[in-house]
Amino acid sequence: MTSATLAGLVGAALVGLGLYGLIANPQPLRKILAFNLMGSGVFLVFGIVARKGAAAGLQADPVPQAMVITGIVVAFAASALAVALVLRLFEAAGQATLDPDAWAKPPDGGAGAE
Amino acid sequence: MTAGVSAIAATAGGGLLPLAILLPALGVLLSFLIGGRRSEWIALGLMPLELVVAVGIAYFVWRSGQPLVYTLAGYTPPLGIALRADGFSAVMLVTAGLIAPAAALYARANIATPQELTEKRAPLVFWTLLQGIQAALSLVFLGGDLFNLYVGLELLTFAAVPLVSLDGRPETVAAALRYLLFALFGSVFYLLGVALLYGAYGTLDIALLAPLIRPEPAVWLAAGLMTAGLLAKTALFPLHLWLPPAHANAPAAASAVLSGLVVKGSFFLVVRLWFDVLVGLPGVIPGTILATLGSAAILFGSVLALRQARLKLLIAYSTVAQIGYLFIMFPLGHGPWAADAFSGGVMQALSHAFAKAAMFLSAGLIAESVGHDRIAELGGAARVMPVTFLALGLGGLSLMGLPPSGGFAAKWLLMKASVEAGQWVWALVMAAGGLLAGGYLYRVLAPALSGESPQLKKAPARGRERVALVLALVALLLAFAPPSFFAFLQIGRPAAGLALQ
Amino acid sequence: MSVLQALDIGLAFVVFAVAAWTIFAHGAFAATVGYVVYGLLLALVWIRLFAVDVALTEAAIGSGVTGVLLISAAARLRAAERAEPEKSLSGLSRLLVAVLCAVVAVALAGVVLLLPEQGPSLAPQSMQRLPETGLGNPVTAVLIAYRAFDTMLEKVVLVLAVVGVWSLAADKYWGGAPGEARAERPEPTLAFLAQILAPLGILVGIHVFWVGADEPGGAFQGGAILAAMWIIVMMARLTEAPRTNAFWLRLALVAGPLVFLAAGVAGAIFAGSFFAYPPGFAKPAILFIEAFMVLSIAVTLPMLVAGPPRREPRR
Amino acid sequence: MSALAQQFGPALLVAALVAPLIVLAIFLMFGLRGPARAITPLAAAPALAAAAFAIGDAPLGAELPALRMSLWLDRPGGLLLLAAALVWLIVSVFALREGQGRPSADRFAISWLLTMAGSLGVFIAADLLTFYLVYALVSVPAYYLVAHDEEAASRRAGGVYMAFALIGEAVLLIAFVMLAAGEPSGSVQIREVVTASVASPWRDASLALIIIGFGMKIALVPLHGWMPLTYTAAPIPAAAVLSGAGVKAGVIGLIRFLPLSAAFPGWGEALVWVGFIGAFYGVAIGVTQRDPKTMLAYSSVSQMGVIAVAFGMALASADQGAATNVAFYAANHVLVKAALFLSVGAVAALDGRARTLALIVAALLGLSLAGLPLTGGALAKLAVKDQLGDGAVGVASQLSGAATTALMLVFVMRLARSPAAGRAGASRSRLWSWAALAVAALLIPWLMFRAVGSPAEALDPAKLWDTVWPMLIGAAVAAGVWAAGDRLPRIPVGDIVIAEEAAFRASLSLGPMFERADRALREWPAAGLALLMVALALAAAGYASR
Repeated sequence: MTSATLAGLVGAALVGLGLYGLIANPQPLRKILAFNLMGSGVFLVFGIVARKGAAAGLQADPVPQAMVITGIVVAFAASALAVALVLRLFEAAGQATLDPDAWAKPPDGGAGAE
Repeated sequence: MTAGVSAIAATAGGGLLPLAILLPALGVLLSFLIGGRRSEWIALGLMPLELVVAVGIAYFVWRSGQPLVYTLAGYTPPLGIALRADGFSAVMLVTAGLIAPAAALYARANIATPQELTEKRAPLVFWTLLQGIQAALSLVFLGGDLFNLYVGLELLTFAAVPLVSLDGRPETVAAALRYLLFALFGSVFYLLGVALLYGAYGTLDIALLAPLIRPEPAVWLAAGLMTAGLLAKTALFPLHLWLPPAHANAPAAASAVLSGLVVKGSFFLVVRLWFDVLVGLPGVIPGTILATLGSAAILFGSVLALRQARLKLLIAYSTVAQIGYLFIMFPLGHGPWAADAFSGGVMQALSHAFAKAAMFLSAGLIAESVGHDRIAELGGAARVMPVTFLALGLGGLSLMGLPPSGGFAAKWLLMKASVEAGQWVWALVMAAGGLLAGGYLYRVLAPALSGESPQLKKAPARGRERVALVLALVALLLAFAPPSFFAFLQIGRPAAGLALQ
Repeated sequence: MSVLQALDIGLAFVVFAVAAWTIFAHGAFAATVGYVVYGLLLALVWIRLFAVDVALTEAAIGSGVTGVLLISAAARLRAAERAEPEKSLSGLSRLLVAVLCAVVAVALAGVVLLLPEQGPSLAPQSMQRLPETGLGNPVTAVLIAYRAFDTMLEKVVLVLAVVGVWSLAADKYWGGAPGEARAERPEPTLAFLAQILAPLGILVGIHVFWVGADEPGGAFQGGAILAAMWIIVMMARLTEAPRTNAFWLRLALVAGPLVFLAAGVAGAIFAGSFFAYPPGFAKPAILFIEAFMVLSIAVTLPMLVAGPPRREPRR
Repeated sequence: MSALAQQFGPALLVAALVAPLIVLAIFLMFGLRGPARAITPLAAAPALAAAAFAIGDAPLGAELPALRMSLWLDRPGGLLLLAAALVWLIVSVFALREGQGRPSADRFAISWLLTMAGSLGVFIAADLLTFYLVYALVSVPAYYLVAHDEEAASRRAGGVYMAFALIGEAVLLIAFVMLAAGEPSGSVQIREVVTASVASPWRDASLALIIIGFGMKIALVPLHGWMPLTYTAAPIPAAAVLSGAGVKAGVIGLIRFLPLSAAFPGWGEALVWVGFIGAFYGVAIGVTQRDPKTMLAYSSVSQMGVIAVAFGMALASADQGAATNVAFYAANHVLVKAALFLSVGAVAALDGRARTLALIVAALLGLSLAGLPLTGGALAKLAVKDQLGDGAVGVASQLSGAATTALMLVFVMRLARSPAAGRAGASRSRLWSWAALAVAALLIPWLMFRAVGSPAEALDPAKLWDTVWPMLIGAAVAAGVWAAGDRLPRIPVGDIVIAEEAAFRASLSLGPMFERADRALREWPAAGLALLMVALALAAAGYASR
């Protein structure tokens, strides 16, 4: 078993773990964590794809590597926005939950929408 | 490979393609950099240019009868990135180029920087992100590389989410968070599919990928993951959890863009995926799954719309239903009826974009003028703001699929294709959907036409009413699209789809 | 089994275990700490995949900056965690979720194993066109030349993220600075660390960026290291975050994408294609663009970590 | 004449369709409401002229390729259009003037003009899409004609009307789609798709949907519940145009869409049965009603039953000539029924000798429906005689004449007893319109009959007896009913519509169920699971369909 194949298996397992966390963990922050985990699993899949594309004197195909770098930055930006939303929610409402029932408020029409 | 070569070489007018993306991107950067009132001016100044570019792209596509192609940086795919515009891209670009300025004109009145401030939060965010949405949509409509499209999708999500929570109330923040998290969930799925396709074929360029695709496990897993990810962003039932609160709570101008355009972005990519990338595969069973979800969306969304107490939520649930119609085209992609089905799907995307934008803008005017949007207390309101309700009603006409409207044309084509393909069950669902749409509109319009009129806090501004009305009229005018328009939509469709059966 | 293979298997096992910890740990804070460790281990995996550029990025951004972001959020949310016992799933639905996730993971593993050992690759083409760019590192060439369009747009994504984070400020704080005010007496240990680490880090960051043209490294990694230094300094409360209406800040945030975009348009004029570089001028042009990208990344990441404005702007 | 028709025909057809819309455009221009109201009657004039050409001469046709519309007017269409345009013209003289200044009057006028455009348009639409458009136009805006006075009863009637109209639209849409799909060349011309439908795989399905869809419009029992409710609630001018002209959209629909080029004995027979049930059911319920307007509505139910019988016979025997005959029968009904509704208003407004005169006119009109010799009704009976024949169907139809006689006599007696509202209830122009329409209803059929046969036939004494004996029976029945007085059962207006409304309300309880399901599906874990399942299902489906 090559290290690339092993990494691919780890990637698949990470995707599974992240998925589970994203679906089953109730707190939004844990979901963000799980999203990052799942994302890194996906990046690992890119990684083994790159490794299997070793050619022309390179140990790995540079194109998927560049995509992973772009992906990591995007994932960070997403986490930052999500964390800001969670914190803002916590500040404004004293709770940070995705439970829709928690927000069942009397309708007011959004007329005050800025 | 010869087809691939012609799809890679740059074509006349191709230079417009990057411009369609770069102009609004430049607008984002400048609006944010300079800030204040000028962010609005930059947006309003660039929008006509962007529309000209979109129309120019449509013109070149029409003149050549071929997709427009542009190779970026001089590196041909698979190493580099190509942009492509076919008939469908071109009409979607023009649609976005019309609806975004309409929303902008409408928003000028209530999302403006007051004189006494140099800069205010909501206006800066709105004007910057509105241009972000335009850039993202252009990229989604033109992108020819699956990873480049991923960047486009993320751009779209990042621009759309903060608009939901623009007014800062906790429930809007919660709605935005749900939207973001679910959309990210979808993004990861999409990206995973991209990784698998690259691993299998070593390219992500759509035109190069299509002839390589073979029915093998990697492809099917990638197709399932990418489609599901895109559906999450499109809010196709039962993945609609985020849409009603997000679209109902955003400011009206943002709702119009979110409901009219943003969900169409990811839908567009589902079409790209199944009609351009996976075109050589037997797609009837997956297509049937998509259409089944679409049918469920039509019935479920419409019934839920009937039950809403607030106008904006009603309209949001009607979006859930209308998204369903978009997916009826998928099992009808192979056979002599494929062209009709495709045209019907596109027509639905267009007419819903205009009609829904008109309806959200009208609903915003109603909420502002009456002070709330509780349907039960809107009795007689049509008497004091007739133009607003006219726009709402005409938009509704298109949703119901009554002629003359783009919605009718869409339904007609889709129903005809369904019947011809022997899949008449979709036709029944669509007819029922029209009926239910009639029901929820009746619930709003019938009381509004009669009874004591409410006291208005302020009369709706003429100009803003007209914006909504013009959008609704465009949705109606689509009914008169000539046959050459439908031929235009077929530009760039691989003929393979017709041959396969 | 060679030693290296044994190490690989051990590493895989540890990575998986730590990942599971971040998902199943009881407290959010513990989980986020686990995530930072996980990120560092993952960087090792990337090195084993011969993707050093990715390893650097993963360590700096995936583990480092993201870790700071999540840990500080977890710390602030501790109160919430105690206050409300979240609705959690019943055992049966947990099982269902677990089974389906396992199905996805197994299907994915199967497909990954089925991929050909010698897969399709763009490595030859990347190397073939590398001389035109004047660069030695093909990954940098992909980022800045072959797929420059992706990279430029991804910078716009970062700007949108900043706008999105700032949009969550209260109206009265708009234009003000995020985060805490500069302390009279900075946090002693952190301040000590910052004073030692920061100058060093800045040098390392610039070095990583500079060598990135030919060796592993580049604008992302260098910028991220610089960003990390600024974050540490801010966390030590040696400086405070800048006001969000400061023109220099906005300029620094958009400089990278703006210069990149301008260069792209210039390419259309001078090199015949958007984002193309004129032959012979490629390397200086690329370094010029990258310099602004480093600046923007170094400023953007800390601002994203700092969150929305929380103080009134000075008049 | 022919050359003239060739030259001006197309323009005339287009003018017939757009004239009401032009008036509407003028009306919507601020400040021109008064003039627009004044010229509304003229909006029906082009249609009238076109109809005259088409009856007296060759069919007219027009193509509007830019709008992808095609128009066509043949003799059956012409007969119906003539009658409908006449009714719209005469009733419009007063309908829009009354109630000016009330806030609802403007919206009433808009609905009026839209309905008028649709009502005149259905007779000249030649392709499926145009037909569907004008059919929607004659159905949907009329909601406001029914509901505009905002009484609870009108709102209820408007709601029921709308429900039937929209369901009918949906049914017809599916039928039209099937017809279009069955035409191999892709044409949407009605004549072509109907001809092709005989050989199409969706032949029976589309035929069934056509009969149901248009059956709802003409209130074919058991699809009739909305009609009594609507006409009772609607103001008199609205009831007059809807019962006269509006309903005939269904008749022209059947004329255009029933494939009479081939024999469908099964479908024909079924239609005959349904028609007869309607013809007698309408009368049976009608005589128990107290409100003269309701009775007129039930009379329409009954008359449309007779028309369905004629269609059924034609469908069973592939009788292509039936279209003109049925159209004549229906055209007579247009004029008479509209005049009868105006009579209800006139009788209420008049007193003394004038009231007596009005009652006599109402009686004449009513008996015309039963086929009273020398009236248009006698000609109408004559026109469809070929279809009904002399056998059992013929006898049954004569008996339906008896039933109509009874219903109309009871109607006149109820009308005579109805309270007088005084002259305030009707403007002078309303009375003039009534008089003009009554005269037209009695005379115009004689002019139109030449399109069908020789008027001399109607004066044949032998045939006179055929119509007179059922009327005598009918008179006897009427006397019996009148004697029964209050012992008649009180049947609610719209009879089975009560059950239908109850069923509708019961279906509303499904709503909360959907809401609960929605709430459950929108829980995060549920949605996440759904996302996983969709991904796996799509992948598996692709894998399975290798």
